[in-house]
Amino acid sequence: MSIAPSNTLTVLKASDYATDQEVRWCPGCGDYSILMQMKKVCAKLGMDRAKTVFVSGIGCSSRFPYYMNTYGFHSIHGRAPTIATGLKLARPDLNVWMVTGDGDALSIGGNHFMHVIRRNVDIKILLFNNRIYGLTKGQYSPTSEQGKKTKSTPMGSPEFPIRPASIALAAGATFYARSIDVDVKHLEYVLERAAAHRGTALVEIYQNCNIFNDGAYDHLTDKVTKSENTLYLEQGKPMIFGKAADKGIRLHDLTPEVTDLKTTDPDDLLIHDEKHADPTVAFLLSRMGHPRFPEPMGVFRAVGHDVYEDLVRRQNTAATEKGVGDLQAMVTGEETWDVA
Amino acid sequence: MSIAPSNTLTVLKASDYATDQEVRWCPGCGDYSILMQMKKVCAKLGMDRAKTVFVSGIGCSSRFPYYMNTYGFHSIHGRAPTIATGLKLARPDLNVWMVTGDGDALSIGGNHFMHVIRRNVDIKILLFNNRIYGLTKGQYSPTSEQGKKTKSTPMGSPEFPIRPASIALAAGATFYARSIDVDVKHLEYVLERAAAHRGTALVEIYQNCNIFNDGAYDHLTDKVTKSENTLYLEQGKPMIFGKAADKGIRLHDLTPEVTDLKTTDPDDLLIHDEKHADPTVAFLLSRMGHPRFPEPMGVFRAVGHDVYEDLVRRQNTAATEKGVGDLQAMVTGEETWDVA
Amino acid sequence: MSTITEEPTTPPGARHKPVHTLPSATIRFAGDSGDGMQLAGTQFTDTSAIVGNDISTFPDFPAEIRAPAGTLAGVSGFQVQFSSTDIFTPGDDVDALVAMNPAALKTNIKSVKKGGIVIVNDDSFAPVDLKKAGYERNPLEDGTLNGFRLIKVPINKLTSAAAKDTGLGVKDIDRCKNMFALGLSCWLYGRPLGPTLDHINAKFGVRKPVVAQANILALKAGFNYGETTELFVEQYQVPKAKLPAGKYRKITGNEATAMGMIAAANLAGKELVYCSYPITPASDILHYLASQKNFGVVTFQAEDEIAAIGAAIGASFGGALGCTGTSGPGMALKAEAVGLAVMTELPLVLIDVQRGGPSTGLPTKTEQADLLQAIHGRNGECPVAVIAAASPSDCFHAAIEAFTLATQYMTPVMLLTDGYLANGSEPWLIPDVSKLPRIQIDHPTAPNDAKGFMPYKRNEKLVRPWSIPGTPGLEHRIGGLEKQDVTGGVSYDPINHEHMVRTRAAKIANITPVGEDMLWTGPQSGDVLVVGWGGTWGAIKAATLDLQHEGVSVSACHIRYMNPLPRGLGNALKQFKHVLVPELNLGQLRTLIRNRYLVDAKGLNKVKGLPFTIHEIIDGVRAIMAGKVTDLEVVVGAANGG
Amino acid sequence: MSTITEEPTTPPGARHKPVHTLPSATIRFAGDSGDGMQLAGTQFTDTSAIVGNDISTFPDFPAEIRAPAGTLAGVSGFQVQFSSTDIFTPGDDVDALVAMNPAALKTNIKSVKKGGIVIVNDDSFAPVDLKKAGYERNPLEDGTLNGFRLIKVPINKLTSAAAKDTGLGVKDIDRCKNMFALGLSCWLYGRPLGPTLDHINAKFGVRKPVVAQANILALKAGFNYGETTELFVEQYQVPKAKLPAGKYRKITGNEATAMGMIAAANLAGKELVYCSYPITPASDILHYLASQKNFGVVTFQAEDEIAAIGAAIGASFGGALGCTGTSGPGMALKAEAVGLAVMTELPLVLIDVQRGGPSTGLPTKTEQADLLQAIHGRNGECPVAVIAAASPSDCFHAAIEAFTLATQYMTPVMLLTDGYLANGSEPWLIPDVSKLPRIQIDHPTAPNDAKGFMPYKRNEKLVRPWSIPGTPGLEHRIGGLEKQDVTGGVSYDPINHEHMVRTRAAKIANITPVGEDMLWTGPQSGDVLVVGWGGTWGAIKAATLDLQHEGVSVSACHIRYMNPLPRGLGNALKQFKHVLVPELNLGQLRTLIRNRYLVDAKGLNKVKGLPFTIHEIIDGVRAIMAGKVTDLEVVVGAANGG
Ligand SMILES: Cc1ncc(C[n+]2csc(CCOP(=O)(O)OP(=O)(O)O)c2C)c(N)n1
Ligand SMILES: Cc1ncc(C[n+]2csc(CCOP(=O)(O)OP(=O)(O)O)c2C)c(N)n1
Ligand code: SF4
Ligand code: SF4
Ligand SMILES: [Mg+2]
Ligand SMILES: [Mg+2]
Repeated sequence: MSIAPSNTLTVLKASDYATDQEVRWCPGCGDYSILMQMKKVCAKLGMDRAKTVFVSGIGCSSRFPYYMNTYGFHSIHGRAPTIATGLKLARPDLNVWMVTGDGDALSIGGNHFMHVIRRNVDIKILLFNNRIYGLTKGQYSPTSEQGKKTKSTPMGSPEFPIRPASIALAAGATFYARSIDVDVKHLEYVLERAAAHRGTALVEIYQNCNIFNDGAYDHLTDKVTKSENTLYLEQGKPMIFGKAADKGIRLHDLTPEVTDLKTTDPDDLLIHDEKHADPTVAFLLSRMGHPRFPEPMGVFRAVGHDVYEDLVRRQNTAATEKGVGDLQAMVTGEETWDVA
Repeated sequence: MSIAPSNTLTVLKASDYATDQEVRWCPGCGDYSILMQMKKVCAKLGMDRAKTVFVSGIGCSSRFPYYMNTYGFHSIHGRAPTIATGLKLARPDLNVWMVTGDGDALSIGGNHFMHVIRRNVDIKILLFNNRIYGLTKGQYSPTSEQGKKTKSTPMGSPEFPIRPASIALAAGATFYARSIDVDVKHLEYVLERAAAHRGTALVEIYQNCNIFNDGAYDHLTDKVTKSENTLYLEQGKPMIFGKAADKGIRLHDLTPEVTDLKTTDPDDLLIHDEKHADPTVAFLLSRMGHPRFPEPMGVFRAVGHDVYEDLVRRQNTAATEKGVGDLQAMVTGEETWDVA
Repeated sequence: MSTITEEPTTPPGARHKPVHTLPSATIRFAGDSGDGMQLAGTQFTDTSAIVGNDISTFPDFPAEIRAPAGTLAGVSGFQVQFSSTDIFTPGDDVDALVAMNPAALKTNIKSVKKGGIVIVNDDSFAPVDLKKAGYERNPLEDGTLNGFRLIKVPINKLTSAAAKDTGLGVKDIDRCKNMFALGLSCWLYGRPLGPTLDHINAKFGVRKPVVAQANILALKAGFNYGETTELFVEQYQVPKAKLPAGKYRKITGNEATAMGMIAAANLAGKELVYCSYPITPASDILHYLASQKNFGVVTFQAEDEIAAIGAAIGASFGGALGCTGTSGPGMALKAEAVGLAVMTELPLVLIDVQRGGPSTGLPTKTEQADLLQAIHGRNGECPVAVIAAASPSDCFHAAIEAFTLATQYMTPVMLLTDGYLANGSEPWLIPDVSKLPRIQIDHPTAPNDAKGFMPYKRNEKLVRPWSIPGTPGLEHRIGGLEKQDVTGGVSYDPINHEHMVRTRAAKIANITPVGEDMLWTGPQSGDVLVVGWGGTWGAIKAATLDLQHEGVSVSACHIRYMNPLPRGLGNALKQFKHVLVPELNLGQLRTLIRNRYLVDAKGLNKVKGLPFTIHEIIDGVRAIMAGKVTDLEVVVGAANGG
Repeated sequence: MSTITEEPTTPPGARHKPVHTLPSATIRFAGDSGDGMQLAGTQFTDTSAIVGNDISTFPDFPAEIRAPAGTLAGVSGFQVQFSSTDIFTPGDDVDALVAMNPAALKTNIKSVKKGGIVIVNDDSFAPVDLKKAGYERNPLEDGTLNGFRLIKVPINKLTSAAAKDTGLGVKDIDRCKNMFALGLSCWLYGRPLGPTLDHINAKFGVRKPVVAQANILALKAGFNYGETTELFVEQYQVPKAKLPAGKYRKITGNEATAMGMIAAANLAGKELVYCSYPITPASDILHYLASQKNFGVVTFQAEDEIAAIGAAIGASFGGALGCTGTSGPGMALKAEAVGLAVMTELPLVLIDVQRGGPSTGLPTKTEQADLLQAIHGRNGECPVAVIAAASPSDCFHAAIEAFTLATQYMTPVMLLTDGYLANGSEPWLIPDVSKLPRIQIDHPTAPNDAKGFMPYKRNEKLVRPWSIPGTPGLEHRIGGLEKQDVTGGVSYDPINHEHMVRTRAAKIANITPVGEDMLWTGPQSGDVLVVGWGGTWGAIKAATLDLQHEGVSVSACHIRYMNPLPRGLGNALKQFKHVLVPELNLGQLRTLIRNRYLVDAKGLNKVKGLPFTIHEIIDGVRAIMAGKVTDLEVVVGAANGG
C-alpha cells in the first residue's frame, strides 16, 4: 500500500483534506479535534487523496468520512470492518482507514472487530471511545462504567465494561495505541505511528461527548490531575509518571503496582517494549486504569506480522504461476463425451 | 440457582439423563465421550432434570441437547448465548448449560460469546473445539491452524487462529478451564468445577473430529508424547510437566519459558493461582501452546464476581421496595385534566 | 391536575383587543436544536389540552444531535393543532409560525397558510445568520413574506431586558427566549400561563430558583408584549372541544406502547422481559420501560438486535413475556431469529417503529415501508401475526392485543407503529385498568398424553402447549430443525414437513382478532372506499369526514390486523366502485389486497418521510372519482418494482 | 473422453439372455452413508452419459454427517434416469432399486414401480440390521415385497470372495461392495465397465494399486454375477438419445453457478471476489471457487453471512465483482446490508441456494420458499433484481446474467437456485466461451459535470457511474443515509426522498433482460397455462409435453426473471382459460402474479423438501381443467397465510 501521491507532487495542506460538507457534530464535541489532527497527519504524510478511503459504521463518530476529501464509505452499524476487509482484498493498493465508535466497534460490531484484527488486514482503525452511545442520545455502551446512569439505565448499568485494548490484544493485534482528543500533539504522533504500521493498526481515542457523557475523561484532561493519572509509554524507557516524574510501575507477584521512585530501585521498574513478541505485557497494560493506576497512553504494541491480503493474493500468484486459468478448459472439465 | 433436585430424592444414574433419541454423531466422534462425562457429572451432582436446561447453537456439537433428558433448546447458529441470557434473566432459578462449537462460538457467534462472558451471566459453556466446521463437512474454523488445507482452503488457510481462552479472559471471564474429550477423568473433574462456579463458566474441550480433522490433538493423546505436551494446572502448585515431571515453566523477561528442573531453582517456577485477581497470568497461560510449550490443562481462572441477573433483579427488588407498581397510577401519569 | 369550569376561559388580555373565535388553529414553533422549541411546543400543547381543546402534535427534529447553530440542518420544529371539535391530525397548514432564526423561517415558511401569522425573532437576522441559512438577501425585507402577516419581535433583547435583574448569566438568560415566544403565543391564542408556571416551578423552583424566575419573567414578558404592543391588532380563542367526559392525559405512541406492554404483563400475571438495542425512533420504549422496574419489568439492552430477539425468545421459553422492539434496520437483522420463534412456536412480540428507509435512510422521519418485510421478510414459509396501531393512544391497546395473540396462539406477533405515532401525541381518555380483560395463560403441569408429554400436541386452534422449564416430568427439547408434529422430535419426513408448513400457516390464518381488526368511517358500501393502515388513520378519517360533509359517497376502512387480514374485508371491498389505498410507501398493503382479493385497488403513495395531510387524501379521492386512475397507476407501477 | 460410434453399444452379456430395449429407465442406489452409494450412482451416471443417454440425477443425503450405521437417518440415496429421448427430471418412479441394507429398503421401497426390480444385499438382513431399521419381521420373507421382482444377492460374501487374493484388509475389501452393486447394475442395463475402470485406475491406480485391484475385481464380479447366475432372466438396454451434436459434459447446479461467476469475471475483465460463510447446500460454490485461484478469483470465508456481504460490498466499491452466496437462513441475515447496497447503488450479486425452511428447517432438502424474502425481505422500499435458474446447466448462464445486470444497472441482483439444482446433474453441451458476449464496464476517469464529479448523476437508464477509489479527482463519499440525487450528498429533503425512492424502483422496474426472461413450452394461448420458476422447470416441461401429446391444450411459461417480471407476462396470462402455478412453497410466485395482473392464478403447492414428480404436475393440470379449483383454493388460502 503506497500512501505517497502517485498522481501529483504538489504539497497538500490539512485544509486540502476538508470537504465542502458542513461538520455536524455538536459544538464542543471531541470529534472536531480528532478530525483536525487526522487532516494534519494526512498533509504531513502527503497522503494521496485518490488512494485513501475512510470507511465507517454508524454513530456520531462514523460521520467522519463525510468530512475527509478522500474516498469514503459511511456504511451500516458495526459492519465497517467487513467492508474494509473486502475493499482491501479487492484493492490492496489502497490506503484504508476505518472510523468507529465504542458502540459501533464493541457492541454490534464486536465480532467483525475481533476478526479483522485477527486477520491483520492492513487497515488503520480509529476507535472513538466516548463511553456512550452518542447518536442515539445517550445510552450506556460496552465501555461505560458499571453503575452508570443513562436513559436506558436509570438505576445504573449492571454491566461490566470491556477494554478494547484487551480484546484487540487477545485477538492478536499487531498494533494498538491509545490517545485522547484534547492532547493534540500526542494524538498526532499516534496517528502517524498507525499510518506507518503495516497490518491492522488500532488507535483507541478517548473522546469527550460533551452532551451525553461530559467529563468522562476529566481525570486525564484536568490540569491538576492529568499528569498523576497518565502514564506516557516510551519505547525502551522505564514506566515513570507523575507531575514530578516521581512514580513508577513495577511488577509484584505478577501484578503491576505503583511505586514511589524515592523508595524504589529504578531497575525494578517495568521497561516498556512495544515490540515484545508475547502480547502478555501489553495485555497487562490494558488492564491498568483509573483510579487504581495511571492510564497508559501511547503505543502499547507494534510488531511486524504477515498481512492478510498479502497471504490471500500470494495464493493467486502461486496458482497463476502454474498457469493462468483457461476458461474454455475449465468449462470443458475432465470427463466429456461427443455426440455425433 | 439451585441444582439439587427440588421434586425428588431418588438418586439418578447417568443413564437417567439420556433421551430416547438415537445419537447421530459419526462413529468415533469425540462428542460421545463428552456426552458421557456430562451425564456422569449430572448424576454425581444429582442435577434436577426439570430445572436444568441445555441450550446450543448449530453444529455437530450443538446436537447435544437432544441427547440430554432435561429441558433443551437447539437454537440457531451462534446465538445460543443470547437465548441463555434471556432465559436466565427470566428464570434465574434454572441451571443453564450452553453447548457450542469453535465455529458457532467464535465465528458467527463471537460477539455474543464475548458479551455473555463480560456480563458474567450464570451459565456454564461447553465449547467443543475440534478446530473445524464439522456439520458443514470440513471447512477451517477460527481455531484452525494457519496453512490448514480444507475444502474451502485447498491452498491452505491464510488466517491466524484465535485462542478462545485469550478472548474469554480479555472479556473478563470469571472461570475458564480446558480439558480434552479422551481424558475422561480430567474432563469429569473440570465439568464438576464448572458446575460449582457461580457466573459464566467456560470449559474449552479439545475434541477430535475423526472425519474432517482427525488427529488434531494427537500430540496430547498419543501415549508417548502426551505427558511431554501437557501441563496439568493445580492450584497453588508449581507448573511442572513431563513424563518424569522433569520440566517446569518459569518467567524470563516477562515471557514464559520451559526449563529443565535439574538446572532450575524450584522457587523460580511459576506457581499456579486460579484465584489471581488480575487475569494477566491466566492470559499468559492462554498464549502457551504446542509445539513451543506444553498445553495447559485444567482450571486457568476461577474468581468470584457479581452475576449479571442478580444485579438486574436487585434493581427490580430495590424499585419494588419503594412501592410495587400501580397500573392505574402509571396509566394516569402526572398531568391530567377532566372533561365534564 | 387542574379542573375546568363550564364557562370558556376568557383570555386575560381580551379586554384590550378584539377576540376572534376559531374552531381550531395550528401553530408551529421552529428554531435551532438549542432553542428549546420542543419544550415550548409541549407546554403550549399541555396548556391547550388543559383548557379543554382536542390536540394533535407533530414534533420534527433533525438526525444530528446538535447540528451547527443557525444551519438548516439544525432546525427543530414542533407543530400542534388545537381545536374545539375533535381532530385527528396535527393540521395541514400552519396559522401561526414562530421562527427563532432565518433557517427556521426558510425551512418552515412553505407550510404557513396564505395570510398566516409569521412571528420572527428580529435579533437573529444579522447578515451572518442569513448566510448560515443560505439567504442571499434578508427575507424580512425583500418581500419574500408578502402575503403573510409578518411580526418582527426582538426576542433576544426583550428577553434579556425582562430577566436582567435576576442576576443570571447572559447565556442562561438567552436560554429563556423560548419562554418569551411561548408567552407571546399564549397571549395570541388566549391560553392561560398557569400550567407553564407550574411546570417551571416544578422543574427549577427548588433547585434553581433564579433560573425559574428568569423563565417566568420571560414568559410573562412575552404575554404582556402581545397585550401591550400595537403589533397585534387582534387576538384569537379556540373554545374547548366537546370530548367525552372523563379524566384525560396527553400520550405519545411510544409511551402508549410501553404502557400497553406493562399492562399486558400485568393482565397476564407475567413478568415482561423487554430486550432491545437502541435505535431511533424506538429507543424511548426501552427508556420508559427501564424506569418501571417496580412493575417487575426486566429490561435488557443487548449488544445488537439479534441478541435482543435471542434473549426475548429465551425469556419466552422460560415462561416470561419476551418482547423485542426496534426500527426497520433492526427488524431486518432479526429475520433469521423470527424463523426460530416460528419453528419453536413460542410467544414473542416484535415491535417495529417504522422510519424512513431503505437502509439507514431517514432515521428521524416517518414511513410505512416495513409491512411486507414484516409479512415476508424471512426464509421459508414463515408466517407471523401482524398488527398495526392507528393512533398514538391506540398503541396501548395494540400492544395488549399483541401479547394476547402471542400467548394464546404461541406465535411471534409483529406490532407495527411508526415515527409519527411514536413521537406524536393526542389527548387520551384514561382507561380504567380494572376493566381491561385478563390474559389467560396456562402452563401444563402434567403429561398431556398417555405416551408422556407431547410438546407439539395441539389444541383445536392448532396451538401447542406452553410448557416451561422447571416443570417435573415435562422435560423436552425444541429447536430450529423441522419438528415432528405432536412429539416435537426432529423430523426430515416429507409428509410431516408439508403438514407442519400448512399447520403453521393455518394457525395464523385462522387467528380470531382480540381487538377491532378494522375501523370503519362511514357506510360499508358506496362509490369510494379508502383503505388504510397504521399511522395514517387520522388523516384518512378527517379527509373522509370532510368529504362526507360535502356529500361525497366515500367511506374509510382502516386495517389494524395486517395478517391475517380481517375476515370481512374481501366482501367489503366489493361493495365500492373504487378502492383507494393511501400509504406512506409505494403500495405495500395494496399488493396484499390485490393478491388476496383480486380487487383493482389503486394506490395513493407518498414517500417523503412526512405524514399525509388531509388535503392530500381528499385530492386522491377526488382524482379517483374523476377517473384519474392512470396517473395513480404510474405510482402503482412503480410500487411493484416491476 | 470417449467417442461413440453410430451403432448402439451391445451389452457384452447379451449373447446369453434376452435383451429388452427401453426408451428410458430409472435406477436408485441406496445404502448407508458409508456404503459409497453416491459414488456408485455417479459412476453409473457418467457411464450412461458416455454411452449417449440423456441423464438426470437426484442425490439425496441425510443432514447428519454420518448417522449411526444401519439406521433410517443414515440412508443415503442416488437416483438417475437415463434415456434415449431427452428428459428433464431424474424420473418419478424407480425401475430398479439397489438396497444395501434394511434401512435403505424401508426408506426407498415406496418409490419403486409395481413390478419393479429390487436388488438387496442379503448379507445385511440379520435380525440386528432389521432392528436398526425398525423392522419387526424380515421384509424379504414376510411378503412385504410381493409385487416386486426381488433379487437377493449376498453382496458381502461375493465381494470378499472376489477380492480375497488381493491381500487387502477385510474392512477395505468391504468398502468395495458398492463396486459389486455397480457392476451388477451395469450388466442389468448393458452399460460398459470401461469408464468406471478408468475412474478406478485414475483414483487409486498409482497410489494404491491394491485398492484399485480390489475395486476392479468387485466390479467385474458384479457384472459377471448378473451374466452367469439364473437370478436374472432378462437384460435391458436403453439406446442413446438423439441429443444435439457436440461435446458434452455432466454438470451440477453448484458447479455451473461457480463456473458462470468465473466466466462473468472473465467476460468483464474483472476480478471476482466471492465472500461466503459455509452453509448447506451452498458451500460447494465456495469450495469450487477456492480451487480456481489461477483465474484471479479471490475467495473469502467470512466470520458470518453479514461479514460476507459486507466484504462483497467493499469489493464492489473497490471495483471488483463482489458476490456473496448462501442459503435461506444466511440470506435472512444479509437483509440489512442488501439495503446498504441498494442505497449506495453498487453492483452486487447474491446467490441463494434455497433449502427447506423456515429457520434451520431441512438443511439438505430442496424448496422454493425464499422468493418473497428475495423481493420483500428488507426494511423500506428496497428493490433489487431477482433471477432464478431453471436447470443445473442454466445456473451457468443465470450467473453471467446476474453479473451483467448488476454492473450495467449498479444494483444488487439476487440469483435463486435450490438444493435440487445445486446437487442434481444433467448433460451439458459445452459452450464455446469465445462466443459468450463480453460484459462492458466503464469506470469514469474524469468529472462528469461542470461542478465536479457527481456520483449520483444518472444515465438514461437511471444508472449512476461506477467510479472507484484510486481515480484522482473523483473523490466522493457514499453511505446508507438517503442520498441527494446527482450530488450523492446526504439529504433529508422530503421531495428528494420521494424522488429517490421512485427512481430506485423505476431503475429496477425498467431493467431489460440480458437473457430469456421466460421459457415457453407450447403455444402462447390455450386452455391451461402452467406458470413456474426455478428448479421445477424440468418436471413442468416434461408434464406439459406429455399432456400435449395426449392432445391437451396446455402450455408452460417458465419465468427466469422474477423481478422485474417479464414484460409480456401480463398479456400472455390472459390468453388462457386457467393459470396454474406449481411451486415448492405455499404460493409465492402466485401472490406476485395475482397482485400484479389481477389474474386468478391457482396454486399447485408441494412443501415436502422434494422436487415435483411429472405426474403431480399432470394431475394438477387435470384437476384444474376438471374445475377442481376449490381444492386447490384451500391451498391458495393457506398460501397467503390469511
Ligand atoms: C442496525 C442498527 N441498530 C441500531 C442503530 C442505532 N444506532 C446508531 S449509532 C448507535 C450507537 C452509537 O454509539 P457509538 O458507536 O459509540 O458512536 P457515537 O455516536 O458515540 O460516536 C446506535 C445504537 C442503527 N443505526 N442501526
Ligand atoms: C446462519 C447460518 N449460517 C451457516 C450455517 C451452516 N453451519 C451449520 S454448523 C456450522 C459450523 C459448525 O462448526 P462448529 O461450530 O465448529 O461445530 P461442529 O460441527 O464442528 O461441532 C455452519 C457454518 C447455519 N446453519 N446457519
Ligand atoms: S452527541 Fe456527543 S459524540 Fe455526538 S456529536 Fe454530540 S457531543 Fe459529539
Ligand atoms: S463430522 Fe466430526 S464433529 Fe461432526 S459428528 Fe462427525 S466426527 Fe463428530
Ligand atoms: Mg460512543
Ligand atoms: Mg468445530
